[in-house]
Amino acid sequence: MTRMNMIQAINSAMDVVMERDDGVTVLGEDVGYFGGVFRATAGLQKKYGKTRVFDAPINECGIIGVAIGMAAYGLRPVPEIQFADYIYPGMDQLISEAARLRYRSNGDFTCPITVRSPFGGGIFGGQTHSQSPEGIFTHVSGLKTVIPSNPYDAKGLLIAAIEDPDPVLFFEPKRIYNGPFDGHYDRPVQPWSKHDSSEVPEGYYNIPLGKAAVVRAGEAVTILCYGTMVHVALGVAQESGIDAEIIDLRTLVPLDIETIAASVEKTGRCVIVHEATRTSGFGAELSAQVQERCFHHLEAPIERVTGWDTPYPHSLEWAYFPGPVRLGQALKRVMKD
Amino acid sequence: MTRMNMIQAINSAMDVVMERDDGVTVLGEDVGYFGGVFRATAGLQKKYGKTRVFDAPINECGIIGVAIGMAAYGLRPVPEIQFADYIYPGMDQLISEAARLRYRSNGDFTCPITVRSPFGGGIFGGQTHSQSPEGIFTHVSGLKTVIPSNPYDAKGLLIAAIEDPDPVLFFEPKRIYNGPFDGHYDRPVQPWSKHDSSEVPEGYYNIPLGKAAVVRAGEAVTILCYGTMVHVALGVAQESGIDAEIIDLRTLVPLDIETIAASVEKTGRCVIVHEATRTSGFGAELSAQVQERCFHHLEAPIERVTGWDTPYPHSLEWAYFPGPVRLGQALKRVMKD
Amino acid sequence: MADEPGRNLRSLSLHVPEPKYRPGDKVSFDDMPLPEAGSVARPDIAAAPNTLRDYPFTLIRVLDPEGKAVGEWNPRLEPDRIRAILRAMTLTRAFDDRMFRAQRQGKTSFYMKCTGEEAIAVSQAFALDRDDMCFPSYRQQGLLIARDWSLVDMMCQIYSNAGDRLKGRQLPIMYSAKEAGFFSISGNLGTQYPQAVGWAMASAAKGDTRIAASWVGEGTTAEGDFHAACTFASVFRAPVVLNIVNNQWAISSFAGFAGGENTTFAARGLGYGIAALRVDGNDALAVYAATEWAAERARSNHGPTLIEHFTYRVEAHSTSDDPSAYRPADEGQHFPLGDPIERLKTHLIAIGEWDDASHEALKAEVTAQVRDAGKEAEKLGTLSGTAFNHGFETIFEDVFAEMPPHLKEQMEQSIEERRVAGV
Amino acid sequence: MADEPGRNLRSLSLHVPEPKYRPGDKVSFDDMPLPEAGSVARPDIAAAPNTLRDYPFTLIRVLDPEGKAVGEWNPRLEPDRIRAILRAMTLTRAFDDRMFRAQRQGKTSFYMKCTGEEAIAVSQAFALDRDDMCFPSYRQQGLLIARDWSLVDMMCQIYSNAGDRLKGRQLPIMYSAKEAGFFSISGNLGTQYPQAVGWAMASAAKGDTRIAASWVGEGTTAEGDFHAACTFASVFRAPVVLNIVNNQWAISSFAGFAGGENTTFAARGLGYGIAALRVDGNDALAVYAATEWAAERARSNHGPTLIEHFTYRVEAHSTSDDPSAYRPADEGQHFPLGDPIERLKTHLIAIGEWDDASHEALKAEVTAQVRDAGKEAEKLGTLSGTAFNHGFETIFEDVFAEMPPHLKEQMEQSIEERRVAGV
Ligand SMILES: Cc1ncc(C[n+]2csc(CCOP(=O)(O)OP(=O)(O)O)c2C)c(N)n1
Ligand SMILES: Cc1ncc(C[n+]2csc(CCOP(=O)(O)OP(=O)(O)O)c2C)c(N)n1
Ligand SMILES: [Mg+2]
Ligand SMILES: [Mg+2]
Repeated sequence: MTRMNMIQAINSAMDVVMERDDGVTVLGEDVGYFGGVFRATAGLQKKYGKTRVFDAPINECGIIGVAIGMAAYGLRPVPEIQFADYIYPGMDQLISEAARLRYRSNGDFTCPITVRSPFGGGIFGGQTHSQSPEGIFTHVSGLKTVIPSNPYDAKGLLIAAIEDPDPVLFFEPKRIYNGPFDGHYDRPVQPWSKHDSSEVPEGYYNIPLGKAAVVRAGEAVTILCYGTMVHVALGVAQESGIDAEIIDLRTLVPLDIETIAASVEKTGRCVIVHEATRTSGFGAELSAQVQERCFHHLEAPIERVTGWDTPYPHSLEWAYFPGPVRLGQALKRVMKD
Repeated sequence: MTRMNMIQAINSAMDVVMERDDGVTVLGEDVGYFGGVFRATAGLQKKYGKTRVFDAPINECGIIGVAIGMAAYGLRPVPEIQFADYIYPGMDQLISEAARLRYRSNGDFTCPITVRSPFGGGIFGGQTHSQSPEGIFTHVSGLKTVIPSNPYDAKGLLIAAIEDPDPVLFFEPKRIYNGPFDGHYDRPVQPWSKHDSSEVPEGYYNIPLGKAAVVRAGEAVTILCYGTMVHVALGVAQESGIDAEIIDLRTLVPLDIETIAASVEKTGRCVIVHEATRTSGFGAELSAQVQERCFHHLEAPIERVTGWDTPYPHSLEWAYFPGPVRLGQALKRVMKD
Repeated sequence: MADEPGRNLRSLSLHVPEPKYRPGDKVSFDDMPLPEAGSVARPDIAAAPNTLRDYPFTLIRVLDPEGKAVGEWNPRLEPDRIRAILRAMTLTRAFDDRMFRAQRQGKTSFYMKCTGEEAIAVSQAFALDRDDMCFPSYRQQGLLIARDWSLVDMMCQIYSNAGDRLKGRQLPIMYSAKEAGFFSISGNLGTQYPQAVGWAMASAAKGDTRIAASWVGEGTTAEGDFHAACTFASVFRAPVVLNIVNNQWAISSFAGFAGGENTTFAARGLGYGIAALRVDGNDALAVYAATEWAAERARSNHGPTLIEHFTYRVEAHSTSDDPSAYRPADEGQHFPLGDPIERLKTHLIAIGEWDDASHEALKAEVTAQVRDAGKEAEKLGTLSGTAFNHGFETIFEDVFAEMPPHLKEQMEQSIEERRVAGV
Repeated sequence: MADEPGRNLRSLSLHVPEPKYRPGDKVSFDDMPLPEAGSVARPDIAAAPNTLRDYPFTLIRVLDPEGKAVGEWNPRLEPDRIRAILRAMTLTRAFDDRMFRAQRQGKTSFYMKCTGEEAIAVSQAFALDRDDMCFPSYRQQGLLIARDWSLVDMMCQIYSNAGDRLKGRQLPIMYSAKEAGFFSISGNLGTQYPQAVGWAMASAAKGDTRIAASWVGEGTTAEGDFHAACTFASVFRAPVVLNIVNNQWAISSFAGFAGGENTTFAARGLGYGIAALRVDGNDALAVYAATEWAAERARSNHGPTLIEHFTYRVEAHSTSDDPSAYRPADEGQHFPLGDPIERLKTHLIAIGEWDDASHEALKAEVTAQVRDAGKEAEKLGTLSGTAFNHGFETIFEDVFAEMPPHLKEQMEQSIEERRVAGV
């Protein structure tokens, strides 16, 4: 065990898998010699050589497309998209190709790629360095979507993602790379080293995809969240004294609806939190499924606490961000009913 | 008034607007001399000349990107994407550019483009000629999404879309281009000429975006649908004798939640139908909003009747398609509660 | 700024390409520049791309008008090998003809012919190694046929029938045959191009000896995937043969809408510093020679080659298309490069290795072969709108390696639905 | 197939580009081929692209080592005009310096300099007409400055302050200034390129006289948007000047990762049959001349031109970057094309139209101008993590022309939230 922040944990995950499987190949803009603009791939080129860790031309369609071809050859590519906001040029390769290959070829060809990409705001990145596009990918059959909320999970889930036989989108909440963030932007941030979940084994382990984690047990209301929002939820629960059960989804697709439904059946109330714009965000799917399964247990409407249906503004990002006030008010409303 | 099928109505809409506004410019693969693979632009190049109606290179990113530039110049481009399945290479231009231009430039530049694209299955088109990607676009702030279900609406909505000052996705349910389809694939299809909604004025009119239509009044359950599914819903209501209120959304964003909520408050039950894959489809958003607004009126869980979370299969397309059986069973379940 | 007040500027005007001939026009290709067979030199396979800058602007041809094979590009194949190529081309055409008719008879939903383009896929399959990996578009059925893939297997795919390995999931002709080194065809144009480059990069990274090849139509060169592929191929000197089949048309759009008015498609290679050849696509020996050159180049770590195959789409784009609406019906007859099968036949006759009788016998033989395969395939069913040739559970399989709970649930729902519907 | 059993094939290997120098290496550009100033002929603006195929492989230079303007490309500008260009370049550098410091002082979140590249945007702004439309990337602040755009306005945008016309919505330096013919900058690389082509096509379709210009970095040429733009520009002969600013680096990736090892970036034009020039980007007069040529060509309906500006990114990619991690700190000092401001100054002195004293005075003047503008801008606020310079309602405005109900509802919720939070 050693202390790692999210970046170190992610780096360690790639290191461990690259050591075990020489098909694992990392490519992306600036990931090679430099080690990535967030340093997630630092040291890997030096250790595994230029043909296993290399810079790519600035072409996200090519990065994904080439990774698919490598996967068809038999490798396990781990392409990085520098910011999730820049994944759109690679969308067709992801949706029409990576996601469909096993199906359309009846398993003749498969696509075990893991697309890593930092996402989310709260770093004054403006509208093209802050987006949370995960909802889009959850609509695409054939893709898995994974989002960790702490170093321990990040490493375990990334290892599982890379080892998964199918394409996985692995979105990394960049706001919490260096420390958890409870949404109080005006307070100093604690580094990960102060947190239990930064105790990370140096070697191999994995966290199976498709399993949520109950990060706080509670009786009064269920909060569904992932990534940065897990910490906002934990903070609000603590500050408000509301006995919330907080579920960190970890994997969006396939979703651990069992754990979710069990919790909502117990609490009778549900609040969903994500940073992405509201309309047709993953919160909509969660809300739909929860009411489908738990209708007769619900004592109040399910609430969604989300980013607004606007681009992510630069200077007013804290007015966009679904922080403690927004979540706190929603919890109050849900508890009132 | 004259009888038109959907294609003719769509063609007429472009004709009428091109006549009134010489900024309206049509571009896309095969739309020029040939008039489009579905003939939607037939005759327009001859009438308005090659610089207002022209074929484009096969590059959807370029088709949208060039249209955005034309719009910034002051034109009103109407790009066609030959099949909605091929819109993904143009995604970045749509999401990062068209949708954001007004906002990020504070109105300095705007983007009044209308992207027309045939979508949906039921024509044995296999997985790349059958998709319904509308849900994805409803998640993108700054885009409007419009889907007509009959010739009269198609013309009125398309005129409104082209005249709208912002980017609009106009998805055309290709299964009903020539006649409505109730999902009974084993019965002969009626042409539009047998239907009232094929009575279409030859000249100008519009149907405001953002307004749903109650296409069948009823008391027992509300069915939310759009495009081809409107006809499936009408068919099932008639066959089953269930007194369903059927709402044709017409515009997905901005959504006419008032009309929807009023209906569900009256019926207390709600079934949502779409052809797109279920997870994170627009049905999720509808379900979430309905339960947010009508929680205390709901007598049964809201049900979603959708395509499966798989690619659209070629030969088993009727097993994928959310037809009368799937909808009928869902209605039964909802009515039972 | 440069503007002087009152400067009298001319109005701009927009150029919109127009093909030379539309329905009703009299067709002539007399002014098409056609270098003579044998006139182009064959460079060393290790030649640096910057020494090859003229190649995109000529046309490599081996067969002269009398059917003799001439010049440095003559691949000097054994007669047996040439006959094998001729046979595969003839078989491909017979296959196309039968499957086209099958579609017209309602046995399937869709078909696409490669008539007039058979030399390309077939000769290339012969020039490549059997285990080189092909990333085709939808008009390279000749690859499978040249690699002796089962016609019955192909037909079952076209019929989406019980014998279809792809379980009826894919549109007809969207084959996948890993064993034949034939990648799963996509409906989205051009996506296979960067994938081929990625496969080739992986092969190189692993010190393998296999190379990759890919095909797009001239219309598809406009797609972003083409640029992605060429950029990556150039940067990483990937061992890949990138083919552009310039058959002059992309559905109703002539090659001018892909940039063909201003330069050749082979010239695209110049932009990336990639070696690029332009070949008479109806000359099976020229296609063979260019492919062999490119393959050896790639295999010797000299990097990618882009090959433009100049040809003509003789038939409709697909069974959904009617070209008489946008081009003269007789345009193809005037196209000066002739029919690739006839040309190879003439060559074999010219060198005394073939005669009309053997050719008729060959045609009869391949027709019979296709007919027999057709009968066998049809035993396993054809596509019909109401019959379901595969169990409903197959819709849910292979979305992922392991079926997740939500798909299991949906699968059960669909099986229940089938029961209720009684289908 | 071609494989003979037992054929002994060599292993493939993957080529991964590597820059010549990494931190710690001794830098020398002595072997960089640099054609002499004046050595390149200037073709007619109507010349057909296929007569221009050598231009991508040379370098148009006007200023010789002594600062004399030589050769056919000498634009023969009036001294006043050259001084105006020099002034705008110097002002651009002063602006960059101050804004960089402002970022370091915590007054904003982000900044990007164009040090060493000033000749490009500035000279080009002078060579274009004032109403020609520019679609820049993030490193063409020189366009706005050369067009006398308000520095205060630019700074307010950088500070996201009360005076920011864009209401703090955009990342610093992502200006939009329609009045200055300056398109809204996007964070997504390359997207403006096809938009510029579309704008130019619209201008041509409407019989207008205005042309468009756009800029991307050499790294960005790899994006699909670049290909889309070039394809449409070629097909429709759009009146557009497409610029590639090859400053050798794309964040930490040297130009080889965009294909620069194998050919020039100007050569990309050859692939599309587009006229393409390669210019000494640190030579303001060469940049002017090439741009003037391309603009006149476009304005005379002879279609697009691609211009590669060969230069060097002297500073970090942005305030978020530290180049010492990936390239030698002194690499820029060895770059043989010198500093564009120094070179233009030397020229003016050489022709007797400038001296060191005037230059010092100019520097002092522009520094003061920037300082004054800075003070005025700061009066309207700077960016800070906790102060909100714009009303919360501004988040919801301009998503659409008319605010739809769901945004009105969210707006009210956000205003209520602000009240509760007391910020
Ligand atoms: C991304 C995408 N856009 C559009 C289409 C529709 N489409 C199918 S084939 C075709 C024409 C392709 O022409 P070309 O590349 O020349 O190939 P050819 O058919 O001539 O062999 C088009 C536009 C598609 N399949 N995929
Ligand atoms: C679509 C997209 N992908 C990646 C990025 C991240 N990014 C920002 S600048 C940059 C490098 C661009 O280099 P170049 O085009 O050479 O321009 P320069 O910075 O040298 O002026 C990258 C990769 C982005 N902004 N957009
Ligand atoms: Mg073609
Ligand atoms: Mg650069």
